[in-house]
Amino acid sequence: MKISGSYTVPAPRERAYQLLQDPGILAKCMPGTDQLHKLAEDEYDMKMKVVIASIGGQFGGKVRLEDQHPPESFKLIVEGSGKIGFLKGEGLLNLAANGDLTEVSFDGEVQVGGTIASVGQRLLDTTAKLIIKKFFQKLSEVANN
Amino acid sequence: MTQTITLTINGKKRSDTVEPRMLLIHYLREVAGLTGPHIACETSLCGACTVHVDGKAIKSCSMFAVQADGRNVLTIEGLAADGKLDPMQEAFWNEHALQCGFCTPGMIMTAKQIVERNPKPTEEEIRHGLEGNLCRCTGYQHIVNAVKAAAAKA
Amino acid sequence: MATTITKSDTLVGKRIRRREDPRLITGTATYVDDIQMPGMHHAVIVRSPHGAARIKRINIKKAQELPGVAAVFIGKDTEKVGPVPCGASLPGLRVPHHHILAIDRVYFVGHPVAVVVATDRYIARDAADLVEVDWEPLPTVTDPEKALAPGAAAVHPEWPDNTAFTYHQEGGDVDKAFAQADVVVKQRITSQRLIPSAMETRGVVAEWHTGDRALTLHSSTQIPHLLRTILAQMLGLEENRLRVVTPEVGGGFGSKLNVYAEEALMGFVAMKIGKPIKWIESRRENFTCTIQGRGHVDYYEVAAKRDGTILGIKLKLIQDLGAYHQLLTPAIPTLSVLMMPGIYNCQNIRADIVGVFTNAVPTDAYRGAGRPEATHGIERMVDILAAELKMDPADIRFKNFVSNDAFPYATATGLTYDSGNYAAPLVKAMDMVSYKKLRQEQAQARTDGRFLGIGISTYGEICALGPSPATPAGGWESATVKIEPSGKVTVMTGASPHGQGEETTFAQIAADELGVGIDDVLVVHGDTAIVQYGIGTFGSRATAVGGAAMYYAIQELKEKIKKYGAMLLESDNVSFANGACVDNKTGKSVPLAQIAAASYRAMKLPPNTEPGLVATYFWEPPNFTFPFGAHIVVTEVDRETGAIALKRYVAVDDCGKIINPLIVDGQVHGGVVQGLGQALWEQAVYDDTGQLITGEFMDYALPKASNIPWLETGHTETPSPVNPLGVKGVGEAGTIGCSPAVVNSVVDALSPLGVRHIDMPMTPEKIWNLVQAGGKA
Amino acid sequence: MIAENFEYSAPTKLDDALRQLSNEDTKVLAGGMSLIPLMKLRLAAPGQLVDIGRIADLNFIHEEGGTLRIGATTTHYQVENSPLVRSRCPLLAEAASHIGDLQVRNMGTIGGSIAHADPAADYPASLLALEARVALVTAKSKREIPIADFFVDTFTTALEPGEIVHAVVVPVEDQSTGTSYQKVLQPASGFAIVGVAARIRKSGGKIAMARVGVTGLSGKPFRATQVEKALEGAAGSPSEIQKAAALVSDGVDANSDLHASADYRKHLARVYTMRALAIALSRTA
Repeated sequence: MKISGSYTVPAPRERAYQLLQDPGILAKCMPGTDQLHKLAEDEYDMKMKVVIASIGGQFGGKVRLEDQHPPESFKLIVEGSGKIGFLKGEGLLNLAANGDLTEVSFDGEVQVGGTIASVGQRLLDTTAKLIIKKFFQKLSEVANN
Repeated sequence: MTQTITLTINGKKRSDTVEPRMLLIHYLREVAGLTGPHIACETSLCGACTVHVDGKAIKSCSMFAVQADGRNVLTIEGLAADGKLDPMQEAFWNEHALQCGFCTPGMIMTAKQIVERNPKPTEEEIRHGLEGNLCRCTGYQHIVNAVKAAAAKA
Repeated sequence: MATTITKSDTLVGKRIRRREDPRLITGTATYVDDIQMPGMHHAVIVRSPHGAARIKRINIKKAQELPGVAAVFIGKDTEKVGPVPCGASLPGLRVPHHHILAIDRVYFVGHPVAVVVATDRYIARDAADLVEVDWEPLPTVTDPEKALAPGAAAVHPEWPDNTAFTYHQEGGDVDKAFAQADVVVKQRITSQRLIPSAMETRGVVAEWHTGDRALTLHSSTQIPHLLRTILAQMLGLEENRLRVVTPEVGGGFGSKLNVYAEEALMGFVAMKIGKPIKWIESRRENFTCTIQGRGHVDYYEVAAKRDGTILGIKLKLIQDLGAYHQLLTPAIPTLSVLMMPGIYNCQNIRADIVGVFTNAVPTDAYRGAGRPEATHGIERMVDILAAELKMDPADIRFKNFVSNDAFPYATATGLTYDSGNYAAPLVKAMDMVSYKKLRQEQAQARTDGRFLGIGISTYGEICALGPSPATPAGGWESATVKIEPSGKVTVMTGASPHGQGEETTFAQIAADELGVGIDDVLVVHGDTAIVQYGIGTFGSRATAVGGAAMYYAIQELKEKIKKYGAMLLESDNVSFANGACVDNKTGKSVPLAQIAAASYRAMKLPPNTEPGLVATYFWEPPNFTFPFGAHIVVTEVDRETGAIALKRYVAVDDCGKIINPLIVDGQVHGGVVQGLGQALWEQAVYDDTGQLITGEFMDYALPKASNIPWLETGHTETPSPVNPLGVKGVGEAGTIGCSPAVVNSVVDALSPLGVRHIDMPMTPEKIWNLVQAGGKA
Repeated sequence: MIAENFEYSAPTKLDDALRQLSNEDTKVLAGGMSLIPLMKLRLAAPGQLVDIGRIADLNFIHEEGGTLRIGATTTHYQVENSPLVRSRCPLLAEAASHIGDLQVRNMGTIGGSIAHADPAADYPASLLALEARVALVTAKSKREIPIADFFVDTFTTALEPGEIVHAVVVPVEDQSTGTSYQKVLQPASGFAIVGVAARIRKSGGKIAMARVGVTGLSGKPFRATQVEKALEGAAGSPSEIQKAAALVSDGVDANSDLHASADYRKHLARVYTMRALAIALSRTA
């Protein structure tokens, strides 16, 4: 499934970029994630509990940052698996300065497998959008603080 | 994590201790020994498990047995009284409304509810009423005929 | 409405309500999941969530430790069992070794890797979640055409071209035909992958009798005897110590015409744990792990004269096989090739099949098995040709039908069509829809800007599978007919049914032949300990082959009955009719029950005659049978939304002699609706990584009562000369005739836009896009 | 198809139920038509279920001060067939008749449906068009909010922890109002690909009031206010309706799935808005 979109983050580009590279901040913004443990340079161990209304599942996996071109772009890779299936998301994030704000646009692909893939088709698109929206909402909160 | 439930099934009262997660369909089939209602999907779409609870046709795969505590359950096994078939069963037989028979118990229970609520259903009303019951064999036409025939007899 | 029978009536040809129904409508029939045994354990299978992956490690410790878990087995434990067999043989066929549990690598989503055995199914399900598999995902390919492209991921590393086989067949002089043609039409036509979706999923109960070293295995299968022969080999058991029982079967449609890994696996588990074991397939497993149907990409070329005479047909057929061969996987597309000329007199054909491995569950026989694809292809091509030549689609068909005086008719593909009157059903169907008037209505609708379509398909199919040399495992069928000492008749057939109503139709035939009441006949099937042997129910063969075997067994019995009758009547001139032997001179008679009693009591025996009245007959059919028919569908497309309304559906089928019209109508209705499913809604959609994204009834749309039209059926009856009953078979006809009629109808509706072909399923969005693009999408 | 284990209680008093909702791992079970299938697939695994199905005080339909108050556990079947709903608020009865199937309508409840907030559920379109309100209750407090504020996002509502839907409150319909719910059915699941509820009142030959609720099109149901505005004051000619309906998808981030792309959904929304409006208009007095 292809996903793309853009959000405005209330921080200048350099800061927005820094925030997005910070595992502590990423953990805060990724719904259901408490912390990221460093495995290697730009690679973190992740535990995520996704809960959207009644639907919930725990995923364990990795978060990786690649192809960094500060402060313009980088690649974010999230891989997780759990009882209800697995997911792999890979996206290129582009940051464009807009005065004191930053326009973060992303373009990527999400792949899911297991139960969520075979029974959740109708809801994947809306759910993915919701998770991304929550991520950026949280990021904005963090940026404002 | 078990609870005791008491319910009346096909006129007979019984009590059992079950896990809350036990589905009514599993309870009926495996505890009460009533294997007429069937399991054919897991997303509440096929209706093969349809039984009546307090007079309402429901999918027993989408109800926990504990939810049926204290209630009246009617399954396909409870329809024929004293060896005499229910008019809906008779109509399904006469009209060749079944082939492999797997969806049939649920189909008959839904069909009964359709006619209970609407004694003279049109073809369209019958088809709308059967939306929650899948049949892969018959193409539904003989089922529609059977519901009409049973309604005409009532 | 069923008919009430009085004893003097002939039963064959009557609308008799089914004798299997009382147990089914009262909920007292026994399907596999209804079986309970003392000490029975339950199995849940752990499966791959990946389309392809290496298994780096499996940790079963946590699962083993859950209270109630009796055992957990992985691939290494079952290494010696199997492999899952491919029964089809083709020159140069590549056959991957198909372990019952994957050992180090998986090839499709749903590939089994471990089995958890526990005292109840809830615990087994919980324990399955505790099996930890460390996967290394590998590249995948799910589209058969992409799989053939250079650089595609290799499904099996040993065969990087993903090609399991190629197959070529040619008849007549195709190059000459194309050289002489006034017109050549070409089209790529697909038949999408489908989920058979029997309402009862698969299920197995296996019980190991330790003292006897014998296994009883209950399975929801179409082929109990073949299953037994093959499973015995897979499990290393002596065949006579394996009993396969087929209880009530909740639909098959080809998906239970197979030998599955899980059947052997449950046999293995039962032998290991020494307790009865039950495995019931979940619906999601049924979607991802039971065989699927179709999966064709066909490239057609048809050469014709300007007057519409078809001269030659070329077909390049790409068959999506999936990751393995199941029992008949590679044979299915060869059936398409056999039927590629349809019922048209075309003696020049060329076909090339490429069988392609993909990271998906195998395809295999699904209602029609190869013939719906062939019929869809030729019937679409004939319509495309008619449009090209501006001919009426009915006229072009009449022009090309094999003529009535040409039977038996040898086709360019090596078959001999038994009998036919191909114009008759089309004439009847056109009459039923008032074809001429309908075309006028269409012309008016078009001037009003409405998209009204009329679609015809005239099909022929190959049934009564079939002569043994032409089938993978024997094409005969057997029956034992036993007249009990009381005169009651027991028929044991090897063609074990699953909804077709043979307990009724066979009883009708037997009762007529023996002159007894239908209630005096009991038809028994589905237990290898009771029924001598058999091939099974598939390919619309049960009545035409199994019924014929029973017929011949009865003829043998009749001879013996007459000998006993002659002895009892002390006459040398007796005949047997209406359930009694009659002395043709004196008119004295002795009823069957008395004859039967005498034969078992055996106080006195006729010369050279043994006691008892039992006959077994193994019948080898000399040929297939070839039913045919015509379907006409009227549709209207909603210009605004692309939604298709089915306004009329007329099906006229000729399945030879009709034993029970009620049952034949039921078969046609069910078949047609499965065809509608393919034409309009159903499609197994895989993403590139091998995930089946239509993996439940939430996303895979089976036809419902509310979205199908009233079906108008009619029949013509052209008896088959192949068997003594004159029957041909009707189980698959509806499906075969349906899909091209519906597509032809919608293409006809949109033809003012220049639309020439639409691939299935014809979803509203697809149609809307076509309308938006003015037919050019 | 076996759920993970959980603890279960079925209080008969609302207060008892509310007291049991303190834990975040606790879910309310109403009809179960959304929750139980998810639990069977293990996509949901609450530790505790509080079944509110036995609380008699939650199952009611009554008229009060120009509104109909419909209790949370009132089933779709009850709503569809209630003479009161059919006469006072026919749109809601019409919407209920489209939900799921006969068996689902027998079990599924209005409170459960809206609390689940499935973006393709049928009720929300009508409830938005009706400008319904939702009565919410906790062990300590009560509040009533507009339905538009209740639906926050995909599967997300304004329900606070410990809070449940007590009732849905819909205005009694003026007899001159015409309403209609039109739905494109997803052929497998029966959910709405797009569903449009229209509500129109005319006065002096002009459209005095138009309300349009849309479900299935985007991540949450919404009121198509731009369509409503375009209609108010219009005579209701086919071309006016077409023009107004064309606005329904403007600026909408439409859902896209296997069954309908975003573009097609937007198109269907326009066509079905037109159809719902035309039927509603034909039903005005």
